[in-house]
Amino acid sequence: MSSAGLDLLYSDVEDDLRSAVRDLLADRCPASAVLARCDSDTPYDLDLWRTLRLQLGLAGLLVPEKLGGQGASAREVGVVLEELGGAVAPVPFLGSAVLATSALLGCDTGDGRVATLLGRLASGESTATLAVPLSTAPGSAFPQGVRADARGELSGRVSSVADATAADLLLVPGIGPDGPGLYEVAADAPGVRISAATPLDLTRPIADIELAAVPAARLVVGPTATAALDRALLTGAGLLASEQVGVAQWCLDETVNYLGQRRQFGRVVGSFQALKHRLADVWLEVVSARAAARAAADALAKGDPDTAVLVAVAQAYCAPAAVRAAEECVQLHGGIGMTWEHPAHLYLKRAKSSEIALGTPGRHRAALAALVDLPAAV
Amino acid sequence: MSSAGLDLLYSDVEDDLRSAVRDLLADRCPASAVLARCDSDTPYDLDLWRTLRLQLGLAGLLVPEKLGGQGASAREVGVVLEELGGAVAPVPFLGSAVLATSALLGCDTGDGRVATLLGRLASGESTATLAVPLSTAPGSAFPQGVRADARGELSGRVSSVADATAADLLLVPGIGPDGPGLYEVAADAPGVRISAATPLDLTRPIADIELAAVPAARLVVGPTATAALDRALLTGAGLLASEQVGVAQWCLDETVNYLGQRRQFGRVVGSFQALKHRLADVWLEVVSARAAARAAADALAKGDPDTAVLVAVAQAYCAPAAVRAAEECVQLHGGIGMTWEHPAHLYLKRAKSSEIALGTPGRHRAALAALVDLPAAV
Amino acid sequence: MAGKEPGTADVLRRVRELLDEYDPVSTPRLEFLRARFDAGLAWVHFPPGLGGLGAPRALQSVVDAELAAAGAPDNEPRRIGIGLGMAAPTILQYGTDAQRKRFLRPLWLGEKVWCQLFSEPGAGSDLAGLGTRAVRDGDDWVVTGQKVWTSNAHNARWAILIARTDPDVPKHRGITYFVCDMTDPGVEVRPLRQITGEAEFNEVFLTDVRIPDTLRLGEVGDGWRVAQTTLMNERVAIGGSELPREGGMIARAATTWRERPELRTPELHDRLLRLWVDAEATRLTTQRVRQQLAVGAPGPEGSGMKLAFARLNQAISGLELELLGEEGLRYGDWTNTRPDTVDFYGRDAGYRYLRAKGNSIEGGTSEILRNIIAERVLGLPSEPRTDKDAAWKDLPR
Amino acid sequence: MAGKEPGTADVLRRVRELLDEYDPVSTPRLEFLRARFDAGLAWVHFPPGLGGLGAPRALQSVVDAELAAAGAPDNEPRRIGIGLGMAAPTILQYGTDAQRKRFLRPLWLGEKVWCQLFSEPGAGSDLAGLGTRAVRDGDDWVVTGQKVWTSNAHNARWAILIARTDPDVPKHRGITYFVCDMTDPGVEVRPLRQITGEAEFNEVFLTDVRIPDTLRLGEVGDGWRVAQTTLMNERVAIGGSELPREGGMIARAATTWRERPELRTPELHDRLLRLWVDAEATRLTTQRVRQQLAVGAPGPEGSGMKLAFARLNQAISGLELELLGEEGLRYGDWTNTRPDTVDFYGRDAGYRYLRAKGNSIEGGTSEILRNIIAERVLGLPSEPRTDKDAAWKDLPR
Repeated sequence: MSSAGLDLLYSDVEDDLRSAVRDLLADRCPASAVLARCDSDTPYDLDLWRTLRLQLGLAGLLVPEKLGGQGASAREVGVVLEELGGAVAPVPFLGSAVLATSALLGCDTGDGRVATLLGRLASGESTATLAVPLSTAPGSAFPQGVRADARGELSGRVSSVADATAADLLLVPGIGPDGPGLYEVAADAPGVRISAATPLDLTRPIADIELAAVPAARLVVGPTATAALDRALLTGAGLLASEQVGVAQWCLDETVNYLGQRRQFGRVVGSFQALKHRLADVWLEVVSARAAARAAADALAKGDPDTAVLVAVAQAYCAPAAVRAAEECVQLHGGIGMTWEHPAHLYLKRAKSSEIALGTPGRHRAALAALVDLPAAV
Repeated sequence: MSSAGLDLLYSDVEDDLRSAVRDLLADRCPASAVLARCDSDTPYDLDLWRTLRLQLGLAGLLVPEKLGGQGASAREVGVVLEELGGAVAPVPFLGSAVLATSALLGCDTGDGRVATLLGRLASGESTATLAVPLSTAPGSAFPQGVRADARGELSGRVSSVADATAADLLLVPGIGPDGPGLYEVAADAPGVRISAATPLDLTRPIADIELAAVPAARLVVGPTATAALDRALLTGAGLLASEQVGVAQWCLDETVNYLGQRRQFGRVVGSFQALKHRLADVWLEVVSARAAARAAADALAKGDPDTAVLVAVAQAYCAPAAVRAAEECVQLHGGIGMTWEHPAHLYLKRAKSSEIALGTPGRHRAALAALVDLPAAV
Repeated sequence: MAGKEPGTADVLRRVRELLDEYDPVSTPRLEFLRARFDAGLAWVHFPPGLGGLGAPRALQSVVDAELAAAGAPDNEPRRIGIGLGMAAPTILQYGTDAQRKRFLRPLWLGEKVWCQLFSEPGAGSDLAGLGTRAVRDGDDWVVTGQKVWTSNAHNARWAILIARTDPDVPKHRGITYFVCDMTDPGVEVRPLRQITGEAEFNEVFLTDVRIPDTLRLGEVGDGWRVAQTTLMNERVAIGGSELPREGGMIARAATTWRERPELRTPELHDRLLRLWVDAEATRLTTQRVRQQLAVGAPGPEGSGMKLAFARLNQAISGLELELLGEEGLRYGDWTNTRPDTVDFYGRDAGYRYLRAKGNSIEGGTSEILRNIIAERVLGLPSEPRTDKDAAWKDLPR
Repeated sequence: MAGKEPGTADVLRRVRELLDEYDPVSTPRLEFLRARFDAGLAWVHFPPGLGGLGAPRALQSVVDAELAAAGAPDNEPRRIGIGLGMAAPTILQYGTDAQRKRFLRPLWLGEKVWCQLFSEPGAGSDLAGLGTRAVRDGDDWVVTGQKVWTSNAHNARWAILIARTDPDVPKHRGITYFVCDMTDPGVEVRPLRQITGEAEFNEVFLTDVRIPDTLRLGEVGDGWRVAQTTLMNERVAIGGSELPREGGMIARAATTWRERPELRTPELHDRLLRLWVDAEATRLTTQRVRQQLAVGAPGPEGSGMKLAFARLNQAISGLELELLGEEGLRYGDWTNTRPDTVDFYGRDAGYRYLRAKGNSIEGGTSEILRNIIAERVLGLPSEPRTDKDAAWKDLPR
């Protein structure tokens, strides 16, 4: 319970990883490029995603080396997400390298098909997503929207799936004759229809998936399927906190920079005490969010029995911290923060959307109530 | 529902009443005197209470003229409470002139005994209190702690009753053979034991009442008794909002005054922007609290069908507004606000205690949920 | 009526006469509006001859209600809000007789749309620091500079404009107030896309725009004072609208709550109730302000209402997205359109959330409003200022 | 050991040697503590001969844990916190060899209690504006003035004191730092009753107190810099204590919640959970700060911890009173007592609520801490200052 054994710092290797990702993003993913892409037909930066996958090998961080991955852990993934969040980089990392990969890792990795899929994801050959609404919280009931018939063909609908339009491979939770299962579906299989939805968060596309008697391979069934899905959602929620830290830190830094330059009333605006105090409060939240996100990542990495608590704390704390940082960023930029041409709005949309993703703060607090024995009123 | 017919202003008569009370309190009830009394054996200022009762006739504001009162309304009582709150005046006005009086007014005022009691309260001859814990919210279940036997003798215990040690007359809700009833009990009747408790709010004493086979007269029984009690609690809660406005306004004014004089860093402290912005926010809450309290008082005065909603809004809004104003008062006074010799703590204790009195803000919000059709999650 | 302010009875009589003479339903819209203006029922507190009767301002709502009940057309006040709310009171207070005669009637009728050229990229909260220059040239002024956040510039015939006419004096003293013809060839209007995806506002580039001195409002160098009238009216307009209970931003959240029981959670319940209480308290405060105005005893509370509504709108729309859950991940439409009016309630929750962010910036930021409350209402001292006495041209920028 | 910093193994060996030589249970308390001090195990990061080993500071917790596990007596750190936390590091850094030898050992042993004479009624947040005067007279300084908020003044043998030795220079430059003998006849200590009813602090009146120049700490006029060491250590001490999960103020609220189901409501549930999350996030942040310190890479996060704990303590204790309902209307005891230590958790909720109000004032107000974070951590510019260069005597007061 005391989490005294947690390592909340960044290792040297993690610092190096951060630098590599940051340098790449600074070069390839400036705010202007991200903004321009929002108005285009290609919301994802697939070139960047290719570099991250093939050159830096980031898609396989969670995959054991013997299956072709990096054999790293949630700690390293958290560092990458901090940087991707700080750049609101439009790549399907969360859907593929976190959610789908974690779901597969929850299956029997000795199974040849599972191992093959993990190998394809780790090598960067494939991009996958987990076909659940992005708003699904860990601990939710197994989704009932997709049914598998006796021949294993899937039919049904899943809405608001993150990163589906970038995926060639869908991992679909479905209810079959033997109960809940996780199914492998090729995105281009007959009967699959993936329609892009209009997302609040312009830099994380979502889509609705319709399945009409789609041939699918069942990867796992029964309680293991339920556990694999929940593990994926828990991992996703815990690591999303790191992304939120990246978003919040960018918002704070950008605001401090702007207020250090903008002059009004013959003074640098950042010298006004009311604004300084608000930024000090944002700073304190970002600092605390970082500790909470680090704790969740380390617990996930170690398989700590305290993981569920630390993930719930991280989401309950980091999600609103990112929203607040982004809201203050827009407000303290004044008019310019309200314009489309300034990137602040991308971060606001990411922060607010991420607050809903993988469980709202309220959902995570409710989960915590059960975990730490603070029962609801009856 | 639109409350368009509410009068939220103060009439000239009400302004005159305010001036009279304010002048008296400025003269007779300075903070130094209130503070000195807190360490004494006489927590009430009974001389002041006598003047308010006998000279200004304030105990009878709610009582119709034909019963010997002023025939005024909750509007005027609200004005008096604003002033009493602004002075944290240690007088049993809330217990006697509001709670006990309202309970009697909910009985059959054509009944000779009820009329006599109201006359005694209105004339200032008697001081009464309603024997319920001060924390009781409107809409609570009828209290079960006191039982009446077949002969009408009361036995039981009621804790944390406001203004009981100043009262010669207790109005006791009790359960008799015919159901709930309101009983008249002389404070000095055999079997009555009133023990002063140590209150968080030094300026509003509370006491525990024990009754052992106490002879009592039943004033009302059955649903009318329940309704009379609830009316008293609703009236008390609605008017307590006015007292909270008085507390909050004092805290704001005192803080503005202090910060306008105190110098640190070669500047008047009130020129620091972070403090100015916080006080602007407090001001906005006080202003809004005043409108909410006025609405509740006017609705109570008119018997408006919307009264329950407006009372719940007033309590849910004004109670935290007063706490915040008092907390900011202590904080922005710095060290001096933490000392016993400065009166700020009296207001903090009153504000925090009043937040619990007659229903917490959360209780009033829950009541509102039912009144305005915003049902709880199931 | 001479010598005595008209009362409710006088005003109602006028309304009846107007309705008797002009059938509100069959009379062509503009003809009815002209007759209404000429009957002094446009804005009853304006002087006779300028659309008013010199009556108490509070009586306007009586007139509006009577005419609406009779089915009379209105002047589409939302479409011409800047003219009605800001230009008109300023022209009334500072305009010459000729200016009043020329501008007020077409403004009220909605024949000529107005916009406001105040804010600049470098002069937002510190509006008095503006850099748009107006140089005297014979009977004209030649104006060059850039303005921003101009609603309706693309529809407007006229603008109210403040520009710097003397850079050698302290900033508040070198500003002059003009009426600017938006059809002047030196005026270029470019849509300014905003956070919601649409372009509700514009940037306006002024290049050697010629404004005759007859279109100056108030004295040369007195523009800051004139602008205060405009700004005060703007904030009243933003913060002071009358709402029924559960009107405004809380309405949609409450409706969603009632209609979608599956979305409810205990924590959202209490948060919704808190905001419902805040909305009701703010509404009651607005009502109290109106009652004070109606009895001629305006309190300082009005200054706080814009601040309160901004906070409420932001908190409620943020909650609404959380309440909607999965639907909150989606947005209606990012297409870059050019709406003429803002409709908070007809669009999706994401739009409300984003648009409400502007409520604490437009028309005076919440930070500036807190300064104003602290200094003008609470009487707290202003901060040390270094920019008040130096010549504008010498200020650091 | 010479030339190389001792590591965990060295320190543990020392602990074993101490325990072998002095049975921790049967050795008289003071004798054991003296032996511990002399073994360099008092504060291992202090130099050899002064109770330390020149070891990394992080190893102290290893020593403390080992000795506690062996049942050894401690030096009652809560009772002598000001000496340990503030006086000792300052004496170590600025004291002469003679001063270190004289003061540190009895201080650590708890034989001599210390207090701190910094704040004044007119110099709280603006501590550098202090007015207590110290005038040189031969080998002595003669000190006159008033100090306030002095814990333990009535038990203290020694005080750390800052006083103005030169009013003709800017305020930060005319201050000198002294050790003051609290038994001097010119020292008068009066209890200062506070909001909780008790007198935890004192006012201290200094009238012609004679302090020999040998008790000066640091150079004449350099007292402000010396005091920074004291204050930095104070804030670390206040904000940096290690807590288990659900330690600190949240513990009592959570326990009450578990044990008293009849008090629970849905809205209090979510508020409690929010505060539980905040408490846990803050605890993790403190843990991260300690880990940074342990690897010799201190981050700026430490500055925020006192701010965070003040806010948490106030919010949690406020909630606790609401949760208790009727019981929250009552208070334990208003008797004016003089406690030697503060025990938040052993008393009633009303006490916690009131005492926690001081958390955002004592040891640097939350406002000052926000200034420090904004300026020193975020690098935002300071506000215009008029008091930095003027002579102290010319400042408005």
